[in-house]
Order: sequence, then structure tokens, then C-alpha cells
Amino acid sequence: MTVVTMNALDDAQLAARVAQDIPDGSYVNLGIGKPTHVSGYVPDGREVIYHSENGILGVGPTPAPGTEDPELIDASKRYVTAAPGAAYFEHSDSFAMMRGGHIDIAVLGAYQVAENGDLANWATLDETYPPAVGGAMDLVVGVPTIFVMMRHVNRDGSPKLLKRCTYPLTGLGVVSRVYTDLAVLDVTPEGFRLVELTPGNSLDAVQAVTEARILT
Amino acid sequence: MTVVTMNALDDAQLAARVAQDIPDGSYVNLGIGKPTHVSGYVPDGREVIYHSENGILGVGPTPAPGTEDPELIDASKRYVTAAPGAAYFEHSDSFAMMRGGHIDIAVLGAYQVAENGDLANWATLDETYPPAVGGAMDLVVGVPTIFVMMRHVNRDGSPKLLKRCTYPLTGLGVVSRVYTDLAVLDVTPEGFRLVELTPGNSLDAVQAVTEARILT
Amino acid sequence: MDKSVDDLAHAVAPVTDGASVMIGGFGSSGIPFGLIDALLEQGATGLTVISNNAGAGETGIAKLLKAGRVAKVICSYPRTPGSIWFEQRFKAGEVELEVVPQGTLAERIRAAGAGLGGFLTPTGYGTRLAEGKETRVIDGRGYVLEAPLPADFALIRADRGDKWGNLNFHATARNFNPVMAMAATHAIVEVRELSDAPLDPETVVTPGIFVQGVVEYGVRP
Amino acid sequence: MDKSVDDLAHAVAPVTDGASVMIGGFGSSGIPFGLIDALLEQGATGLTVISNNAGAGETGIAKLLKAGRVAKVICSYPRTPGSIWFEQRFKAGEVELEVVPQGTLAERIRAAGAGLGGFLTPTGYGTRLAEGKETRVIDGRGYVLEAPLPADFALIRADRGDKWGNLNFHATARNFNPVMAMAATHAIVEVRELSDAPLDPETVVTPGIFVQGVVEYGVRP
Repeated sequence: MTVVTMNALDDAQLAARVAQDIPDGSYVNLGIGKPTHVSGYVPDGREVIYHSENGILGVGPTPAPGTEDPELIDASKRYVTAAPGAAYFEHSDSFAMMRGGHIDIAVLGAYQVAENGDLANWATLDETYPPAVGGAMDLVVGVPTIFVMMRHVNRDGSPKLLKRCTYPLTGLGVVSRVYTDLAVLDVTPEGFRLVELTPGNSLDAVQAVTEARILT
Repeated sequence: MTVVTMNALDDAQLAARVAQDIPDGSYVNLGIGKPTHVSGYVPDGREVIYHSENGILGVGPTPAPGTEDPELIDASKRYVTAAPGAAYFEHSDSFAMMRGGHIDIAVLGAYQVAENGDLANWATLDETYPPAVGGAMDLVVGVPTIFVMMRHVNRDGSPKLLKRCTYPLTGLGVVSRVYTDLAVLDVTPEGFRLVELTPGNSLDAVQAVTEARILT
Repeated sequence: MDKSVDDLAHAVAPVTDGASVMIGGFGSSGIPFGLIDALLEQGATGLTVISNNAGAGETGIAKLLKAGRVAKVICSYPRTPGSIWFEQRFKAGEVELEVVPQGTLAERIRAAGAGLGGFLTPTGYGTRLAEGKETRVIDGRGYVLEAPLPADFALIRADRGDKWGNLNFHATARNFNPVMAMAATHAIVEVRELSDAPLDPETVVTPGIFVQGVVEYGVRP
Repeated sequence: MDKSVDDLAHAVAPVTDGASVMIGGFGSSGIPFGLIDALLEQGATGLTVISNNAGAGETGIAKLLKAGRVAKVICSYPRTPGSIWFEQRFKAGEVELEVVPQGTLAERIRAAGAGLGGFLTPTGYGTRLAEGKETRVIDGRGYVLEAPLPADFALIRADRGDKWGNLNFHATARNFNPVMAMAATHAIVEVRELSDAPLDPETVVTPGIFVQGVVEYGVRP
């Protein structure tokens, strides 16, 4: 693989980019890791209501130091607050929201995304490591719009946008759009279609680090 | 059929008789009609918690005139009160209590009971009349002890304790014990077994108005 | 986020002819009388009504039946004392009836709201209400496979609500209202009081995510 | 009716070797640390633990794992940061693991409490977690048939309770606690405060019918 230097968004820039695509009034679930940062970049004038699988709708900002409530946390186990209009509920209700199609958008991290929309984000091929699925499989079947937010390639340079996933699947044909540090791509019936390149990158350079074909 | 005069309990006496068999600390559902009177006859020193399918556990006595709350009713649509320790909940939770085996005893009316424990209490053979099942089928599958409380015979003298039910079934093999104005009978693997006769009645006389055989 | 609607007429405006409409309530408790009256005024017809009962007297669902707006009723207990309009329409063959055991009705509605494809229940096994349905025996116990029951609209009665659509209820007026809000594409709520302040998140019974419109209708039945 | 128990030791006394034990909590919230410590002291072993996580650090479920009391874990996410005792026992082959998608775990537990024989969920269809399970396609969508998951015991953490066993919770400490109370034959609850007066029936989250024992344990995590 040829090493090409490209313009890559940092995590904050990537979070801000994703936040642009979340409409006013949306119910949104943010996955563990990078996606949790999206809530910090909602454009002015929009109200977005965040769902956390552990039983809160209306997750508010991080509490001021010293005001943390140990029983008020999000799915990443971080201390949070309750926004105005929040509600608490138990787990079967929380997953009814997810599986029942009530949440508009979920933003998830991923190991791999395939051009048919398959997502792999819960297990690797390392069998000695205990698998852990959490709520990812429920989210992807129930939420109509799944945004994936991830680095375009692995640390070793191998591609994460594939023809077919090689890791165990989280869901089949579930991804709507992928936001990477290098580009934004829609999943279409024909495969990945370019939405935009991170300014300064060429399509050829991005294609070179993408296993699947990028349509334009 | 020979007309025999027998000693028959009135509704209040029958309700009091059933109440004797409800242990302290039981969770009990009382069906519409005669069974609703059982709550008035709980022996002193026992606390029985009444469940009503429309979303209350801890149904209390009838409110004093003028204090009725139009949104606090029981399954018979009568005004009730909330006893100390009561809880309100929605319908799927209410039926989880019934179907999930959490209620100890249900007292139901019946058209027919068969010696194999089959119960018919929701529809007759009159097809012009709209059928109405309510919560009876959920109760009989979920509550481990089903008491039936009814007249021993129909108004025309025909028997209600049968070899096999002729009306559409509510549940199969679900009845534990039958309390009638004439006798109390257990449903056993062998059939109806006499528990007691209303004082003054002979077994022969009661058997004469019972289609199924009464074991002793 | 502001889900409040100015009046009952605007709240029911989206209901179309032929729609399936869940209506909360049990007996006289928790019935959205204001929304039903507004729906009658609005004129939608050919409706499938999903409710526990089929109306009584001359109010609520009975009014819709009397006016000939109901093509089908799915309920557990259409024989409430005074359900004369249902009986009349039923005997005349003018309204179709599907009787569902009450717990199965609640669970089918919840299953629709919760995104499930169906469930196995012991309720009704071996009875006429299981005829034609798939059954199976597990560990010696019989079960009936029941399908989810969704609806286009739900008419809901609550006690207090806020502009996010969060609701709580009064006493036994909860009944079918919370599950119906979950299962309908468009849940419309009449509340006794629309609170300016958000409801306490600990006391919310129906989170606003299940509600599409909320209108203040002060009258208590 | 008085379900209050004098102390944690009496509350967990009925737990037997080889029992299945549900343990409420998600992350650090809503975990019954007091009851877990009492169970460790009590000595029951060969347990099947059903919980969302598999413990972290040296507290809660991790303590039971460290002490070798756990034969099997059924959970959705055993890989919490700091879940060193689970990892150690797992890699040594000393503990069996069943991973269940989180929503399926909650729903299987609820199904057990609600007397259902199973349900069809789209979750996990086509994935490794559906291998060996019955599936079907309805209207073009794939579903997995999942079985109810009951337990002999549940260890529950609540905020306030009364002697009838009614409970409410604080913030996100509800999580799995209410469904686990429903699904266990014997649900044991530690409450921050055991109220002398009955809880307000409108604010009860878990009705007392699902609770067999309640013990005051003032400590908040």
C-alpha cells in the first residue's frame, strides 16, 4: 500500500461534522467512544434529545465538579445531568424505544463497514478476548438512520470500508452514512457513494485506502 | 329431573365462605359479579391485597358518598379507593402480574365447570350476542389457584358442574375449587371431590343436580 | 421541542379515512372524550378502533359507532353495560369485531411499540380464540403465537403533560394509554393540565418520545 | 403485610449453591453492593449470575468472581473497563459466558416475569449471536425467537421502599432492577430508605407484588 499523506479531521472536527447532520428536534443515541463527543457540537438553535440506553431520555451536559450524582450516568458510565424535559425509565422500556423505531438517529463507532451496509463493531476475530455486545445490535435493527463515525483506516493502514465485513456482524445492511476523518460516504443500494471529501483530499487518494469502490 | 328443596347459601354467605379460604398476605383478583363481594368478608386479622386488572394493586373499600374519584375504579367499573400500600400501573404490567404467576388466587364466576377443571365463563352458544372475554383467559393461565364461585345449577335447573363443558372454554384444566350455594368441591385428577356440603344438604341430593360424578 | 397543539381540532386533523385508531381507557376511566368528540367533528370514517371496550351510552366510542364511522372494532370486552350502539351495529353486520383477550391485547400493542415480531402466550391456548393461530407446546405447556398490533393513531388521555410530550396519569386512568402511545405512529394526547415547567423526570410515566401532539383539555370526566 | 427484613445477612440467607441470581445495575449505578457483600459472606457458590456487566475493579460481581463463586455469567457487556476478575476467570476457563444483546437480555427477563413463552426480535438476526436459534422472516424482516430468562433470586437496589415491597429508584439506577424483580422467584431488595409510610401509589415503579424481601441499607454508592 502506498503511503499518502492526507488531510484528516481530528476527533473534535469529526464530531462537529456529524453534528451538522442532526436535525432540530431529533431523538439521538450516541454510542460509546467518539460518538459521545457529538453532543458538544450541536449548532445553535437546534434542540436534540439524547437517549442513553441505561434509562434516560434527555441527557444533559457533564455536571460541574463536585455536583456529580453517582446514580446519574450515561451508557459510557460517565456522570451526566438531566436536561429540561428529561425522563427516567427501566431497561425494557429503554430498549423498546430503540428497537421500536422511536429514536431517529444513532451514531456508532465501527471496526468495519461493508458496501452493503453491514456493520461490525462488537467483536474481533480474537477468540481469547471475551465478546461484549451491549446495546449495539438493538440499536442497528431499530433506529432508522445509523451514522457510523470512525477513522477511515486502521492503525496499520488496513481499510475499514470493505466489500464485505470479515469480523462478526452487528447488523445486516443497517448503516446509512459513514463519517471518517477523510470523507463522508452514503451507503446506497449500489454501494458507497461519496458525499464529500475532507478539504484537500483527492478521491483517488481516499479510494486508495478504501477496499470497496467509492461511487460518485 | 326431580325437584328437591335444598339448603342454599345466599350470595353474602357464599362470599363469606370463599373468604375463609383466602390466607393472610395473599394477592387476590376478584372477578366481575359475585366474586367482588368476597372482599367484604375477610376474617379479622388477615391482610389480603386485591388486584384489579385495570391497573391497581391494593384495592380498598368503596368510597364514602361524595368522595368518589371518577378515575379510580375497579374492573367492574365501580368506584373504589386505594388501600395503604397500593400501587397504580398500566395494562401490560397489570397482565404481567396475572399471566406471570404473581397473583396467588383468582375468584371467578362461571357458566360451566367440568370435572377435568375446564372452565367456561366468557361465551355462550348464542352467536347473535357479541362475545366478550376481558381478562378471564389471562387470569386462568397465570394464577395458580382458581376458585370458581357460582350457583350450583342454572335457573332452569340444568347442571353447571359437568363431565365436559359445552360452552366455549376460557381455559383448560384450570379450576382448583368450586364454591356453590349447595357445596364446595375440589377439582382433582380423578374429578370433583366433595369438600363440604352446605349444612342440611345430602350428597345424594347434590349429586342429583350435578352432571359429573362427585367423589368423596 | 414543543409538541403542544393549540386545540383539539388541530390535534385530530391528521386522522384519515380508513385509519386504525387506538383509543385509551377502561370503563369510564382514562378515555379521551375530548379527542373523540373532535374526531367526530373532523369527519374521518371507515375507522378501525382498537380499545378495551366498545363504548357505552351515548359518549366516547359509542358516539363514533352511532355516527357510522367505525368499520371494525378490536377489543377485549365489547359488552359493557350500556354498549347499545356497538350491539346494534354488530347485529346489523355493520361493524366487524375482533375479540382479543385483554392481556394479549395489551401485550400485542406493547410488542408493536417495542419493535417485536410477536410473542408466545399461554393465554387462550386450546380455546376458540386460538383457532387458526400457530401454537406450540414448550415444557408441557401450550402457547399461542400472537402478532404485534400497531396503529396509525392513538388518542390518549393523561393527567399532566409538558411540551416535550412527557405524561403522567391519575389513578387507574393509566390502563391502556401508555402502551397505545408506544404503538401508534402518531399519538395524540389530551391532558388535564399542560405544565409550563417540565415534569419531574422521576414521575414521568410516558416519556415524550412516544408522543407526537399534546393538547390541554381541562375537563376531568 | 410486612416484607421488611432486619439485615442483609437474613435477606440473602435463602440463596442456595447452584442458584441463578439476577443482579441489578448498569455500570456503577443501581448495583446492590450491600446484598452482594452479604452473599459473599453467606458463602453460596456455583452461581449463575445474570446481570448487564460482569463486575469491575474489586467490588460487586467482581468480588464474587474473585472468590470463585460464579460458575456462569449471562450478560450483555462483560468488558467494562476494569473487569479484570471476569477476564481472568474467563481466560482460565473457570467461568462460562453467555453473551446476550442488551435489549434481548432485558426483554427475556421481562418475558419470564410476564409469563410469556418467548418472543420474536429482529435483534441479532443474521449475526453470530443468533446461531443455533430458531429464526423466521415476517414481511421481509428477519426475527430470532428468544426464550424467557427467569431466575431463582434477584438482588435489587432501590432508593425508597415500604413494607409492602413497593419501590422507587433514583435517576438511572432503575436500569435492570424492575424487570429482574418481576422475573425472579425470590426478589431481595436493598433500599436506601425503608419508609414507615406507604409510598405514593402514583410514584411506585416496582409494585410490591414483585418483591419478597426488603432491607434498609442506607449507603448510597
